[in-house]
Amino acid sequence: MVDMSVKIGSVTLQNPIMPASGCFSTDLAQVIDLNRLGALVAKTVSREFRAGNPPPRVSEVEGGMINSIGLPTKGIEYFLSHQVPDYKRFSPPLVGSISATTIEDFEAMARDVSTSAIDVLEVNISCPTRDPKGGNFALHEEHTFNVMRRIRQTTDKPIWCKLSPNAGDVVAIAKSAELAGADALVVSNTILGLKIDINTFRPAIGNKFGGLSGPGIKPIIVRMVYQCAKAVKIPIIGCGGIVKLEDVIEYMLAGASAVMIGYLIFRNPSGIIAIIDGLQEWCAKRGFARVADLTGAMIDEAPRETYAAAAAPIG
Amino acid sequence: MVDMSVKIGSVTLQNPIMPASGCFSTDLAQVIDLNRLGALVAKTVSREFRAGNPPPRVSEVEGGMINSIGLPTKGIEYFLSHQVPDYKRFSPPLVGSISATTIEDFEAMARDVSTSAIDVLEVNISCPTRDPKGGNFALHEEHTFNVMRRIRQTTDKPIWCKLSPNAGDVVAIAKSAELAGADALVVSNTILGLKIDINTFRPAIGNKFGGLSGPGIKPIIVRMVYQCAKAVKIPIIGCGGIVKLEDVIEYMLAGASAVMIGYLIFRNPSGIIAIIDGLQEWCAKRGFARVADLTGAMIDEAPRETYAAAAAPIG
Amino acid sequence: MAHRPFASAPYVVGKGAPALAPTHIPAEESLCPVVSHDWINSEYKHLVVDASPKALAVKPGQFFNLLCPSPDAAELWLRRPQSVYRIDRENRRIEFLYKCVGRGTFGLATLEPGDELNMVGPLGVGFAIDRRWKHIVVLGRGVGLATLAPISQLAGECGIGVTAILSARSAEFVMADDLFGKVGDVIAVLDSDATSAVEHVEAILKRLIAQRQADAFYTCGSNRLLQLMKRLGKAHGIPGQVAMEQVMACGLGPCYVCVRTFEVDGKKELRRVCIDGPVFDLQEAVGW
Amino acid sequence: MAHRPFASAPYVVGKGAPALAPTHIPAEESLCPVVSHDWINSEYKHLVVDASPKALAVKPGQFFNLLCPSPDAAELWLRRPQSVYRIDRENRRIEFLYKCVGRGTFGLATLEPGDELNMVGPLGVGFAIDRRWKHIVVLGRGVGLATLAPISQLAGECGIGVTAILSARSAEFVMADDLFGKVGDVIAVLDSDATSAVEHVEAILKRLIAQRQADAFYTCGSNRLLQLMKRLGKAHGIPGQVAMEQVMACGLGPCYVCVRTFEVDGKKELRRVCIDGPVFDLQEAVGW
Ligand SMILES: Cc1cc2nc3c(=O)[nH]c(=O)nc-3n(C[C@H](O)[C@H](O)[C@H](O)COP(=O)(O)OP(=O)(O)OC[C@H]3O[C@@H](n4cnc5c(N)ncnc54)[C@H](O)[C@@H]3O)c2cc1C
Ligand SMILES: Cc1cc2nc3c(=O)[nH]c(=O)nc-3n(C[C@H](O)[C@H](O)[C@H](O)COP(=O)(O)OP(=O)(O)OC[C@H]3O[C@@H](n4cnc5c(N)ncnc54)[C@H](O)[C@@H]3O)c2cc1C
Ligand SMILES: Cc1cc2nc3c(=O)[nH]c(=O)nc-3n(C[C@H](O)[C@H](O)[C@H](O)COP(=O)(O)O)c2cc1C
Ligand SMILES: Cc1cc2nc3c(=O)[nH]c(=O)nc-3n(C[C@H](O)[C@H](O)[C@H](O)COP(=O)(O)O)c2cc1C
Ligand code: FES
Ligand code: FES
Repeated sequence: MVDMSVKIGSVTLQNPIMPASGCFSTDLAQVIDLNRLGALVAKTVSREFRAGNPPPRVSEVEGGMINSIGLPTKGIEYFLSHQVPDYKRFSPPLVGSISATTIEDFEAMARDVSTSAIDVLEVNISCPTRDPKGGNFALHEEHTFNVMRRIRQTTDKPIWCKLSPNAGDVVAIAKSAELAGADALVVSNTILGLKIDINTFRPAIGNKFGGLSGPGIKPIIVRMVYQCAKAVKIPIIGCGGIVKLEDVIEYMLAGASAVMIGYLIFRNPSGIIAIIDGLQEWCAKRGFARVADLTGAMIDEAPRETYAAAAAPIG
Repeated sequence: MVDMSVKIGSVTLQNPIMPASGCFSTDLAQVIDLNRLGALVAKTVSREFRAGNPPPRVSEVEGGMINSIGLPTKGIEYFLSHQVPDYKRFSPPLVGSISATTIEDFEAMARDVSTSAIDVLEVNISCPTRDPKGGNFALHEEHTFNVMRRIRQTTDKPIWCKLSPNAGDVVAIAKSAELAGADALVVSNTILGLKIDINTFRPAIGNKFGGLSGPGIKPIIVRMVYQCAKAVKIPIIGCGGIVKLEDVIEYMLAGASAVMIGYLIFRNPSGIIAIIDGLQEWCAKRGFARVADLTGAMIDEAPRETYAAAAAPIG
Repeated sequence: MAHRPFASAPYVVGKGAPALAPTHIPAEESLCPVVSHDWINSEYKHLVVDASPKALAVKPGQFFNLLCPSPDAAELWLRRPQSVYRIDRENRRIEFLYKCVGRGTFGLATLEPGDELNMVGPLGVGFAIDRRWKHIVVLGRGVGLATLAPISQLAGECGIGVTAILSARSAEFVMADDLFGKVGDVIAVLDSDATSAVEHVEAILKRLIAQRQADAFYTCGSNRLLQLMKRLGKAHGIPGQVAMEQVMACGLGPCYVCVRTFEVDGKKELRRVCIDGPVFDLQEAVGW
Repeated sequence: MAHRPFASAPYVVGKGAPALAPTHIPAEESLCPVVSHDWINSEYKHLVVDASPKALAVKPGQFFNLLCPSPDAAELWLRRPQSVYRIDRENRRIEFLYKCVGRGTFGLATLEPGDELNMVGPLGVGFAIDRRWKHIVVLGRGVGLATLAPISQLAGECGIGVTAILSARSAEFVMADDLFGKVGDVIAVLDSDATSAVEHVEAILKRLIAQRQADAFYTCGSNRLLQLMKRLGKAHGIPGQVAMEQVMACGLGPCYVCVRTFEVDGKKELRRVCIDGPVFDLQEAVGW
């Protein structure tokens, strides 16, 4: 029997497979058994009601899709009174995701969302369609440090900091978050993109720019996970473009302790369960007693000398 | 008749379609008529011979491919004495691409490559597998400014600065390059990625990290072209993931004056010619007398109000 | 084969395979064999699939989110919603009628009998009917005719009369007339002979109201016709429903991609077409 | 259809279409209809296509870079090189023999007669033969047998005798024996009966050298066999050629992806398999 559990700081997950914020809700219980998941991850909530951005909110692009939903939310009160109890019908730990435009509001949100029903706070400082003054703190080291520090001082809950791949030096941001007291890093949110409709000459989605998600971003985010895992001691949760078992393994080899899955839920909603089953089988077949042993298991040697490598058999 | 010519500063191209550096050589004359191209863009050359990186040098990934070729070169002397004359068998302007690890060497390279046979100097400060001290100046504003300034002071040739999408704030780098005197910007080089082979647990390519190119990066680079075009006055050359006519139009609508094509040459070598023909037909059909009129023609209005947009007919 | 681009099974239900998802889960991702797939005019195809037991529980107005094959060498990333056109419980089949408009539907059109279609569903809220009603009016256009079609089944089961006003560019594009013909009257209104003009349709509706043949209104497929039915419904106190469309991603509720504007007591709000609908109260809908 | 994922024509030469690229351009991207496509054992398929005039000019040892269909729902991004197995000038056909090992070749295997295969070629430097030679020795293994096979045509045309030593796991995987059988002797050496051991092959080669039946050596498909031929070739002053493989991207020369190490006068250098090869001097090759 493979031990499928993983520890993210003080939180133990029954398996490393979680849905990604904004791509998951209890509505998924229409098609899959939510109790199988490593954790439940709620849609990002902010203090006040937000309508979100004008449709169309998504468009297919080459490597997947771009979206600009605009973080619609019924606000924190509705979240705590209605949505949290709804999540508590299911057994996996509940990760609440919060967003705010100021450090003060982030602090207050962290305090208010830290109820007993919430197991982990995910701090979404990386929604790509917002500027640093509008909630996208994850583009700057100091902003990241300051907001995470304040949240750390406010709550005893484990805090996971969701990073932005749009930052030039994601490792520096990762270190800031660690230094500020984050318990884990989620690497990462979407990459800012643009698609223009060549018939209408207009942006393909209502809010012009959109965040790119899906398989196309995987090679970029796997690289970031690897780089962050080398630089920090706290666990990394890989997120970006996972659509199959092999992708999860790749993220774990790169250094992720667990993963989050967004786009696949749209593409193959049953896939997330298939991946959990597949991962267990794969570990058994490859002789891994604990799935956690995959984390960082990439063989990381110096590149071979060019002439030797170019004389060696292929594959 | 559609006027297919475009002006990039003082250089006029017969059409806006160029190959991308490193994906092109006169060897392409095996399959296409090189005299049809907007320009010939040579592989990046550095002063000394470089063997390049250990194979495997490429791997397929989700949105295209990653590569780490390692800028192999026979060095500047061979380039000037053998390769340049070979390019001069063909009529389009010749763009020479240079790389160096220090500002001093960049300056000397710019001087030495500025022969009468070279029409444009492309400055490759953005090879993703190099660090800023190793030639990837394009991650920092000051580095970019300093190197481009020195090159500007050294040569009278038009200089095109090739940016890196790995920079966090590509617009700031674009402005630095403009301020330093660049005649045009190439947006952009590849995005740093990693693929791990889940059978061998090793990186899929010999040098571990590789640059991502191909269709998957298009939404990201189109966004950067749009952002840069809004911020600078010099022409932008779009580069990243172009595989069809529609992609060229999208880049031009976003603000590109011309484009460069890499990956497609591997996928459909005749495609680059097909795109030139297709673009002319498309302009004729859509009533554009000059292809240059497409540049920046995206209709750029404020997003609609959410409730109104969500009540409007689709499409 | 070593490489699997997408996670498959175990909850994807194939032909003859048992449903592995717990039974309290109402919808599923299932692989349904194509039985037949024919062009019914120059733009629309009629698709019949063998349905899994959960899929077969679909109700009129509900939809499936279909994984369409790619029509070309490039991937197709999102599913495409299609409402059920006919539910053939006897033969355990589900039918779709769809218009080929873009990559998704062109890709869907490549499926041949024997191929498997990956469907997620049944999803959403279907049409409601009140057994006390005697006669209802259905008014649709374009792809809306496909969505409205199973109301004929619903009405038939309840023994309620139907007048179906089917609007189309020309006679070629009048669809679902056979289904409605079995349970009621069909009135085709066409652009080609100008009978589809709003004033003309309004006259028909007014006549039906006068004849007390309009206990409820149903519409789909045209903003113009929605506004007409809304106005007459309001004026005459006739309840109604509209089936909405919107671009979707998940089709299940979480992503908030498919929002449409509704208005209740002068207050606008956004609702999700995939889970709050696709069928909504006629008076609350703002625009189609 | 509105969406075209990849630029097509005009320089893609289809069935019967004239070559639009200027005639001085030696290779081309062409669409060649599949004539037949059969499994010849559990791992290898034999593919026959109708060739365009330029493609038909292919020489033994040259290759085509093939755009393989995807074997699954995800895109396949790079072409796959395959050397020509047989050139059927009479019927204007080109044949390939390939091993199914990964996504590209699994995808290729899905092509059916009548489908079109997008090929770029002919590419690279083929085998050279000296008309003064009387008898040559060909030694290959695995996919190398497919690459070496057209030497039988070359030798046949020049009236040169051939001994082909074909190494394989078992009798099932001995290939090209029919082609070589027509122009010379075939010696199959197998893992299954241990005849493929280097010492045994070495003994055969030495015998052929002794019998003056080894005017030149040709090899492909195994590093072990390359080193053996290199050693004996050097010792006995026998010229030789080796066909190399390397992962490719462009297949045309610019990208420097396909480099292999060669050694001349003790100095190592990198050469591109796609344009400097795939056929190289035996003594200069370092490893296969
Ligand atoms: C609940 C629901 C039920 C539907 N039922 C039917 C049906 O029974 N028969 C039928 O023919 N069509 C139906 N549609 C519409 C169908 O989903 C779209 O025509 C289809 O998704 C277009 O995909 P495409 O890739 O072919 O076109 P695209 O290239 O994506 O788009 C072509 C055009 O269709 C519009 N479009 C794209 N996605 C949608 C969407 N999800 N809904 C509506 N329009 C869209 C685009 O804006 C564009 O104008 C339904 C839509 C919904 C939301
Ligand atoms: C000039 C040339 C001629 C060739 N001729 C033949 C032939 O006639 N018959 C035949 O069966 N094969 C031939 N090959 C090998 C063939 O190209 C590979 O088997 C094929 O590309 C593998 O693709 P794949 O997607 O199926 O496998 P992948 O999943 O890409 O790889 C499977 C295995 O094949 C290796 N491989 C990948 N690409 C290549 C490559 N370009 N060359 C060699 N190995 C590779 C990989 O490293 C891996 O070990 C030739 C290769 C070259 C370079
Ligand atoms: C429609 C959509 C909505 C999203 N909403 C949120 C959100 O509310 N909060 C958040 O932190 N991330 C959000 N994301 C980002 C995802 O959580 C995830 O980081 C990203 O999509 C990359 O993963 P994927 O490629 O598996 O989708 C959203 C993504 C999508 C596609
Ligand atoms: C194999 C390969 C080699 C490359 N070599 C160079 C190079 O030498 N100099 C350079 O400026 N860019 C180089 N590039 C980057 C391309 O010029 C181009 O910027 C990038 O591939 C994005 O375009 P594409 O998606 O059309 O390929 C190389 C790219 C590839 C794939
Ligand atoms: S499509 Fe995702 S909520 Fe409706
Ligand atoms: S494959 Fe590009 S140079 Fe050989």
